[in-house]
Amino acid sequence: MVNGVFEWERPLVELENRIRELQAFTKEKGIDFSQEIATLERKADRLRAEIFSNLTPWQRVQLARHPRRPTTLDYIGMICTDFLELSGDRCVRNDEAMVGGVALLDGIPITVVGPQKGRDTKENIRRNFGLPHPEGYRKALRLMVQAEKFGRPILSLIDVVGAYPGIEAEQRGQGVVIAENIRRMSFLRVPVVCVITGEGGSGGALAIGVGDRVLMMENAWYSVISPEMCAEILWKDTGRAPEAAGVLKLGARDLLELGVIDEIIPEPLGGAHRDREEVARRLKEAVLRHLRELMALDPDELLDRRLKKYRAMGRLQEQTAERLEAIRSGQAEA
Amino acid sequence: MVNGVFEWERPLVELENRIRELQAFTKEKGIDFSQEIATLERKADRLRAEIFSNLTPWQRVQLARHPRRPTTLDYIGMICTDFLELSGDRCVRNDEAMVGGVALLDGIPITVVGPQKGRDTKENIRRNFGLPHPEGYRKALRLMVQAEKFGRPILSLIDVVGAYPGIEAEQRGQGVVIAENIRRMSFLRVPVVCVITGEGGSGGALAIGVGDRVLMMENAWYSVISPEMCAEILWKDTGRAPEAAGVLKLGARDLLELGVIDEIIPEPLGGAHRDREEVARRLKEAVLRHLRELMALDPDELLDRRLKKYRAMGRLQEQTAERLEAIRSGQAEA
Amino acid sequence: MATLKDLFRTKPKYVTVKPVQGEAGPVRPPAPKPKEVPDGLWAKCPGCQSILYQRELSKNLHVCSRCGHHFHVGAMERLAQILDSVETFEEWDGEVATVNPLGFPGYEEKLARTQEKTGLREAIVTGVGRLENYPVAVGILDFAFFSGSMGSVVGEKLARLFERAAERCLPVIVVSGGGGGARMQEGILSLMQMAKTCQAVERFGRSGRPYVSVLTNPTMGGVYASFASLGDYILAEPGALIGFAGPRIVERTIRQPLPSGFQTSEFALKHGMIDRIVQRKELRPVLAQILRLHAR
Amino acid sequence: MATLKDLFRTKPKYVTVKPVQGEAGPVRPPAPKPKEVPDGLWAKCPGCQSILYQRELSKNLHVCSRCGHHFHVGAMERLAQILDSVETFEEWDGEVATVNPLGFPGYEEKLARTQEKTGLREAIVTGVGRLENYPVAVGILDFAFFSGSMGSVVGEKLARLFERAAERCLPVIVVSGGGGGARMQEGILSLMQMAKTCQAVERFGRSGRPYVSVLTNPTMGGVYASFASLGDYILAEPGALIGFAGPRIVERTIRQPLPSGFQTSEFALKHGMIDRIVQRKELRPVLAQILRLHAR
Ligand SMILES: [Zn+2]
Ligand SMILES: [Zn+2]
Repeated sequence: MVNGVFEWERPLVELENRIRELQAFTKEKGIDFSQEIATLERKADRLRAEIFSNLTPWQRVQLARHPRRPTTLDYIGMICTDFLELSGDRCVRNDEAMVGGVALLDGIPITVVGPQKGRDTKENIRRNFGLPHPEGYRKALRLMVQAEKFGRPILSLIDVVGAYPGIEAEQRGQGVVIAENIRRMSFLRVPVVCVITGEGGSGGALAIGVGDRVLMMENAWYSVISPEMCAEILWKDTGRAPEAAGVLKLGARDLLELGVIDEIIPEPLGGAHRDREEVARRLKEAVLRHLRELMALDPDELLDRRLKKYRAMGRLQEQTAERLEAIRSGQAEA
Repeated sequence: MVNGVFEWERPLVELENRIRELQAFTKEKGIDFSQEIATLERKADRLRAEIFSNLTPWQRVQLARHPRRPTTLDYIGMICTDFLELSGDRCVRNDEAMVGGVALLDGIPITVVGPQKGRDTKENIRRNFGLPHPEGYRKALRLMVQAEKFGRPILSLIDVVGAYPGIEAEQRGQGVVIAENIRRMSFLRVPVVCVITGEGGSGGALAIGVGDRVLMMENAWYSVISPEMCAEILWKDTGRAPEAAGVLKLGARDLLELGVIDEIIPEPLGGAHRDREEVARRLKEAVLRHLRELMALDPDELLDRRLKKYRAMGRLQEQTAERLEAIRSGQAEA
Repeated sequence: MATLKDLFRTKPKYVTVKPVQGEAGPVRPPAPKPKEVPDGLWAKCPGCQSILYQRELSKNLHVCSRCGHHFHVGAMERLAQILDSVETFEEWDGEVATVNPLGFPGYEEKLARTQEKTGLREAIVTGVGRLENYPVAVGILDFAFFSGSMGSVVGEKLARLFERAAERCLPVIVVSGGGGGARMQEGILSLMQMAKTCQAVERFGRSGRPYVSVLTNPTMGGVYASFASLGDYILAEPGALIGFAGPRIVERTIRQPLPSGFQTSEFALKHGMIDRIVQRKELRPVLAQILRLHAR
Repeated sequence: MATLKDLFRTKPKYVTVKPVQGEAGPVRPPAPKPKEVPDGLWAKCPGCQSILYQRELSKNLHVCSRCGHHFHVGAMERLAQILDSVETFEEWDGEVATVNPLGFPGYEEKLARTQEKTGLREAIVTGVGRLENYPVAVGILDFAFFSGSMGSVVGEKLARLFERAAERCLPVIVVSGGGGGARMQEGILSLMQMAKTCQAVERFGRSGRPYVSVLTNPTMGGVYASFASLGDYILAEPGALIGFAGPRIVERTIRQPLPSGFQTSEFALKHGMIDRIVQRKELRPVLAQILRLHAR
């Protein structure tokens, strides 16, 4: 990628630049290029559809990692009002790789949490490139438990390569904190809507990703392992990550089919960064629709459905007649 | 103090040593000193009563700090069977200044926690002289919450000068952890019996000291501030700690009168270290008696009584007729 | 009908008869007199050593216009800063008076002197007022009174604040400005107020209304290790001393100089103990935002 | 009456029809064949490089008599070590078989090869047995099978273990020996087993019966970050590798060598993540003690 442009989208970007130049020229010099512009725009539309309509899994992974892709705080800013950011795990540290707080979503008080990548190098250092330590997960959980106390629904915006693999993170129990988060989040007595907005890397994503509804942006990815690490394990070659992205079935459509997510939030052709306001609008609409449905349920019903959903996840095969009988008669769960 | 002997008990200790010498002599040489021994023993009894029956508050503080006074693990070993020590706060560290685990007390499974002083220099270093960090309090709370899960009563054995006043302890929220422990402990739905066995130093003691019953060894002390620090504040002279011990009303009898403790466990004349087995027997008897009473209550009743007890603590004065009327008619709490 | 004496006999641990003060009723102090602000026209800033004109300082909410140092403010002035108007404030339990439960030498005399000097009856003022028109229960500790330390009366007034707020479904704001920790003169009974207030906070929490704890300079010891740490939202003024053990005790224990910034608000934020640092002029808007997020 | 096909249609996410193995029924492996112990009379200890006589090693519970190194043991041998007798063990859900939900290249073949080599059908054996005569539900992960990683079958068998134990009021012991983390070949479905097992543990917890998690070498990744960390009691064999991120990944991330002892059982104990380190020969007595403390 050069200047935020991938090799495979370069012809389109060059065409778009050309159109912008002509438009500027028209404005400055007053010469009418409208016909030429119209022609080029038709061509651009064709090219855009051609390039972006059949993205490979790896191309989507690249879009999910685009440096101009909206981050958690960007989305919060675009979909919420009155955001009050809250800090700290009351235990060790305030981890800036994870943000969270209370805000109004269309007038509804919600708690919102999510990992936060830096939007420039300086911020990336402060935010550890969006890779949370145990403190970050503990902060998120603290805020979610606070939401439960006040009966507030929760929105978890997920964009994380993974939990930080460092010495201190291991010392302070990265594994334990992920397990604790999953356990506690599973039993929160308020609606929880999770959205994989960008990257959904393994346990580091699931630690804030157990919800009544899990939505996913069209170009986001969500996987048990990153394509690079998968390639390393399979072929001892991280260069084959594009291939690995294919076999891992980490795209939104695959996950919908596997029953792991509930809805895909469409992105503008070419990725969320190409029209941030539009993608935020769609995100807000989808989240609100699900939240309103969930807020109508009583907490016992909510919990019951949430647990049933996860209980049914996985695929396997059994050969005993007994077990089949049990499933048919509804005696067996899921 | 020299060799575990205080100046004010020296005449007695010397007499006791003399008696032991004569007894040994009798045994070795076969010469009969029984009459001399009997005389000396009568004299020792008189002296013992004289010295130990009217201990000053400061002398009791000294006894509470006696290096041979039984520690938490000593008591657990003497009153429990099947002790399974458990470790860690699942967050930062295993603090060896605080111990805890599950054990049987007369066949009843209980959770037992308490700060642990070292019994020699090496152990003292490992156990930070019995001064817990936040991790220690978090460990104790974790074990108490586990006890609640399994419906097990809790015994908290308290012997702590205070929460450790260090840089890391402050970084990791010594104040927050004490507040959290007090809050959570107050609402545990299982019986909680606390015993101040030695020193009860301020918030560091209260953090494991909220219970349905709080018992206290005869020579233990329990105060909002150590006599030394009180003397420093009042007179800029820690040397006047003996005086401060007097004004602070930190002894068992004072605390019983103030309604802060429920029972005094008598110690053998001269302090718990003079007859460890006997003092353990008395401790066990008292704890069991209270636990059995509390185990008969249902959790709501238990909690209600516990909260009422603490709600009434403190002394003050109001002059409105209204308030007095409210108290009389039982409208006001406590 | 029971006589006064009978009443006291049934509640011996709670009410005693020896009054410290002769006259009851809420006391409205004429003006706060924090230690840092000497009487007179001028004040010296401990942050930057500037000499500041008192009237300007007061207009600027007692924040140094040069370096941003936050001076102590008294309970009544704090109320004026955060409430819509002090006139809407209705004081609670102003008649609760302090006794000397341990017979601690000199306590009565020091109490009387402090009451005389500050115009306050105790280290806390509690009551109900309005903030951006939201009704809210408020408790303000005053550093000028026994360093804002917690004895039986402070604990009791806080407990009643939370109880009454729960009954009336009000949010609670407590400004620990500044909690000097325990009231040594009340010994173990002061320690027990930590338990009492923590329990009051938790019971209040079941009402579903929020509790905002505001930490100002200094919030230490038993105040920090109880109700002040248990806010649903914990805000702190910049540069406040916040911690459990006093810095001198820590220094003496570790036998080395303390790192710079130790136990400040910024330290507490970095280590995850508070939610936000809020400049004094932002305190009222942030409190209003929290109330708005919890509006019913 | 519904046909088989109809049944599957109503539960499409759960059961698929493509079998990986032809024949069902519990499989009892003849003997464990952990990687570290090559076939033959002798084994080399990775701890002290000694050459050890296999029969002696086996008698010593596969612990090196020279340096105390704990070798891997297979699921069935582990059962034999901790239960009163393997004869009392009744296997549960042995018929649950693995499929290839993502169509991951080579998964079926690798599964078949592994099953052939180990005599196991999957990486976990679950069931009920007796320990000091206490009935107890037991799950044992086997490192020899896909490094003991968690796919749909492991997650499902664990969930059923906890469910059935709750129904029958049994304590649960799970030996994560050794959890290689996620089953990459099942992709996101492997990740979802973390949620499924954590939820199963929590629901089981409401039965009031204890869950003992025993960590053996290695317990990493998704196994460590789910059910293995949620034991009421967490024991670990000495010297086991315990952590979330693999040591090589940590090393690559921080770009410096790892401190010695990083991510060992001793490291986990020091940092408060486990309750006790238990020598293999002490495992059975300690488990018995826990069961005794929870006897009804
Ligand atoms: Zn200044
Ligand atoms: Zn060896």
